[in-house]
Amino acid sequence: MRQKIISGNEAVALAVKLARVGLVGIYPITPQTSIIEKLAEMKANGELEAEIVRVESEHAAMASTFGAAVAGVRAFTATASQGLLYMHEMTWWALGSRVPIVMVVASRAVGAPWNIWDENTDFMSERDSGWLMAFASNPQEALDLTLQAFRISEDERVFLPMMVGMDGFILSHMKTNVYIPAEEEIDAFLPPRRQPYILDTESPVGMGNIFPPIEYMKLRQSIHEALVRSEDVIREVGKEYEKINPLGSYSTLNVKYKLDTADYAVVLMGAWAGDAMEAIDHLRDKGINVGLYRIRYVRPWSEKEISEALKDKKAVLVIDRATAMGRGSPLYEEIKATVNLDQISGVISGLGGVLLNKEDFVNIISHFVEKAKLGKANGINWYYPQEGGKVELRTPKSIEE
Amino acid sequence: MIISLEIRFHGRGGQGVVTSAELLATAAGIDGLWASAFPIYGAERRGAEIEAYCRISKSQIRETSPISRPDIVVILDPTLLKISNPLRGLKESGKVIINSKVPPSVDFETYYIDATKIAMDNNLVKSGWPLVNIIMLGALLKVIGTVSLESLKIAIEDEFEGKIAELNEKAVEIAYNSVKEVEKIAV
Amino acid sequence: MSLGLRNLSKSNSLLSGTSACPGCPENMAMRMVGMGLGSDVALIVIAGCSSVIQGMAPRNSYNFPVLNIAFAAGPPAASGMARAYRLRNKNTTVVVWAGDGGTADIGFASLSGAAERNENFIYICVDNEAYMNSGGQRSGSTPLGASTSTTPEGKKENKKEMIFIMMDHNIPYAATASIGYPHDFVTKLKKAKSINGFKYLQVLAPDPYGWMFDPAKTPEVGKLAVQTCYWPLIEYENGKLTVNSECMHCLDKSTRRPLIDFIKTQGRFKKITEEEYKKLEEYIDSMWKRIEKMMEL
Amino acid sequence: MPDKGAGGKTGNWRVMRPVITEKCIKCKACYLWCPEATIHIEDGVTIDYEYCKGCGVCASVCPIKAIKMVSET
Repeated sequence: MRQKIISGNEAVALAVKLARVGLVGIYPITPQTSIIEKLAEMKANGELEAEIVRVESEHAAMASTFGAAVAGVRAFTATASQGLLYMHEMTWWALGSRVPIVMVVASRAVGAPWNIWDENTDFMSERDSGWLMAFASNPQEALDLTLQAFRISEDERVFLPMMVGMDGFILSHMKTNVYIPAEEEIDAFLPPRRQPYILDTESPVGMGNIFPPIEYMKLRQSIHEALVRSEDVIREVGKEYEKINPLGSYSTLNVKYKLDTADYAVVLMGAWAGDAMEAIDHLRDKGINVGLYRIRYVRPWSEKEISEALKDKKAVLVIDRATAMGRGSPLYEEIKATVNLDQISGVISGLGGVLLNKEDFVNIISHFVEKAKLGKANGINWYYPQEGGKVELRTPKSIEE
Repeated sequence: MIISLEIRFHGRGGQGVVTSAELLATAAGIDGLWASAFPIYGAERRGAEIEAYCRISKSQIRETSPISRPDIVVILDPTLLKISNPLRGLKESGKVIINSKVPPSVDFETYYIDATKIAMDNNLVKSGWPLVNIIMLGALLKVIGTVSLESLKIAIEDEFEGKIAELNEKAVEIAYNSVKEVEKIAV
Repeated sequence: MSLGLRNLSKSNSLLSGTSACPGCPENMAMRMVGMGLGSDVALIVIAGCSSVIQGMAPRNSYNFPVLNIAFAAGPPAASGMARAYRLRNKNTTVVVWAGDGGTADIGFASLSGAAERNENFIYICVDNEAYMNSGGQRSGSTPLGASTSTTPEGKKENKKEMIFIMMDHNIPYAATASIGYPHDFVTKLKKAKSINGFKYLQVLAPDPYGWMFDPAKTPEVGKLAVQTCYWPLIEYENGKLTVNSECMHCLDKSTRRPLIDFIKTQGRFKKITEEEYKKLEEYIDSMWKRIEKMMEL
Repeated sequence: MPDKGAGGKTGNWRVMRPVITEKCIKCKACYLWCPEATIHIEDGVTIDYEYCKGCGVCASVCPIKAIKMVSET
């Protein structure tokens, strides 16, 4: 392993190269674009052997990736925001076909109005599609999860496509230390591609023609079951990957920080986990007994891990960088459905590029703990970083002392 | 406190502010340190005010938010002092490194270097603008002392090709050796 | 009397007992695909009658590997598939099998994209001039004056001429065919197979139910379309346009068989007004003038 | 997998049955256009009534009218 200062997007591109992907379907959309630019550059330099299809839309990006995958080739694509929404029909199509595919989503707000900044609603909108969905919290994890995704997706106990998300700009464009596995390590880790069937003239299967109702329903059930079953595969693959990156902890789906000794738990996903950890250290020093539970796998949703981790907490605070309109926010809803506690409250923030720092998390968490002590930590709040602030990108210029 | 050094870069779109922060991080990485660099993204336009951040630490960096309490502020364009407040949030013990012909009067420990002149003297001009971004890193390195000039040169060679790399390496060394501290005038 | 069956591949691309309506022109065309391309073919079927004609999984009436896919996804999926086969050193001919709605309307962008990239596959538009699978709604390929379930009063606009649009993509090969002329279609398929890059074929598939005529007459209507110059049989190869001998009489207005001989066979034109009929004639005349001009290039 | 009868025993759809008479000159036009691939030419010209839907295309394309459509009832 060698260490380099690279961005999240470069890290993903390197993972794709290390995975010896055969075909990449590419279509630009900010903030994902530098992934595909990097891959195109590698191809031009002769560093990458993969076919690159420069398609005319995200719908086509997924379709071309899917076409290659069905025909027996390891395939990858990446997108974000409107692109993921435009691709939505094909993400479902690929899922129903049980074909291993890996996609990276550099999460971004959804229009209208236009907003190019970070938000996880695009990613979360695919929750019911049946894809495996992991969300990274730093560029290293984006690389590690992308590599693991190929292995998990191609495991015969799974055979489902997998997407890896990361916060747009915040991770996609942040340059930081990333340990890059050696080719031999990944070649040993990632066996040649396996898939449930290969569509070619040697085995003239028909894929996707009409299923009778009962058969269709059985297929749907089998997908659900494979998705649930994938939990064990993820842990198994994660454990093995820890040999490649000893600094990463992948033997569980989700990640605890000072949680087991905590009375109060904060649940969230993505890049701001780092800032929240800083806040938790600060609050712990002040005697507030709080810990963090970071959701890394949105699908499969590990009922077992999550309820075990949170069951004896006095109260749980779920912070979402996404909305589930009319119901609040996705992680909040999911946690409420998983954990049987009297006090679960939610905070929605960070939408459309609203940035929170350590102080914001100190504010949010201490407010939550105060409420919880009164037995009133319930319901959803929308948090704006400034007192009385509006939904505007908080540029540093407006940070007051 | 895990973060050991937080540096904020101020400049104008087109001056290479983001590249400065990234090259510093790359150099720190070569020295075996942890580092992270990122800008605030938006509708960047040539000439418009822009800032970028770099954190350097001996241990893993967890924060991903913009730097609001920097240890060091690097200002690529002295006129920004008049039109905005690049010094906001700077720690009391913080330092300012500024591209300026003359010693500016700032209430912080301040270092100045005429990066514009160094750029012109060394033929580092692009689209009519002197390329001061890398040069400022030479001055910064001298002031912070935690990242080596050698590593910065490697980072420059990695980022640029041929002549531009050569010119920048030379200019960085000049800046490293000629940055000056502003003498505090007792009030 | 010889129909020259010797030159046709014996490959049975269609297996009896399909879910197609009796007299289906798409089935005729699919059989001709086998006769022209042989058996080393992978088929991508986009949403349309053909998604149903195959019958129920796990069985399939198409004697090829078949990938069924959503409307706009055909050409990009074929791009990925063709490249995957190349990576795997396979010579399999990839064919996209699409209707006119999937071609001229919802799949237009992806078709154009794949043509512009000159992806190596054959795109076949089986043109029955409406969304027949969903019950005969108007598409961009429906001709002026034709009644459909969404234009009960008759369509007021001319047909979108996909063949010209595809020629404008400067692809190596584009051609039209009609199920009324199997040998011509088979010959064009064979040629398409031998060419590297993007190939576009548009085959007229008169639909007895949507067009409202006796299903036994499907081939006959396919012939009449050509004889009355409604449907040109043309071929575009390396920038050169040629007209089939069956259609040479169409270049001269005075030698064309009256359009009415084609129109009157179909119930869909029952409401066509005299003015609309004239407009349709004028449109066909302008199409042939355009073809004549392009032949000179 | 490719299989006959994926759409069912479509011979049951038939109302009119095509019958090849002795006038047949084996030109195979019916084979060429049969939309259901139910006309076989390996051993004379025969019709697979298990799947023939009775559309009448064969009778219609026969140049010498050697195929008759007769009622199934």
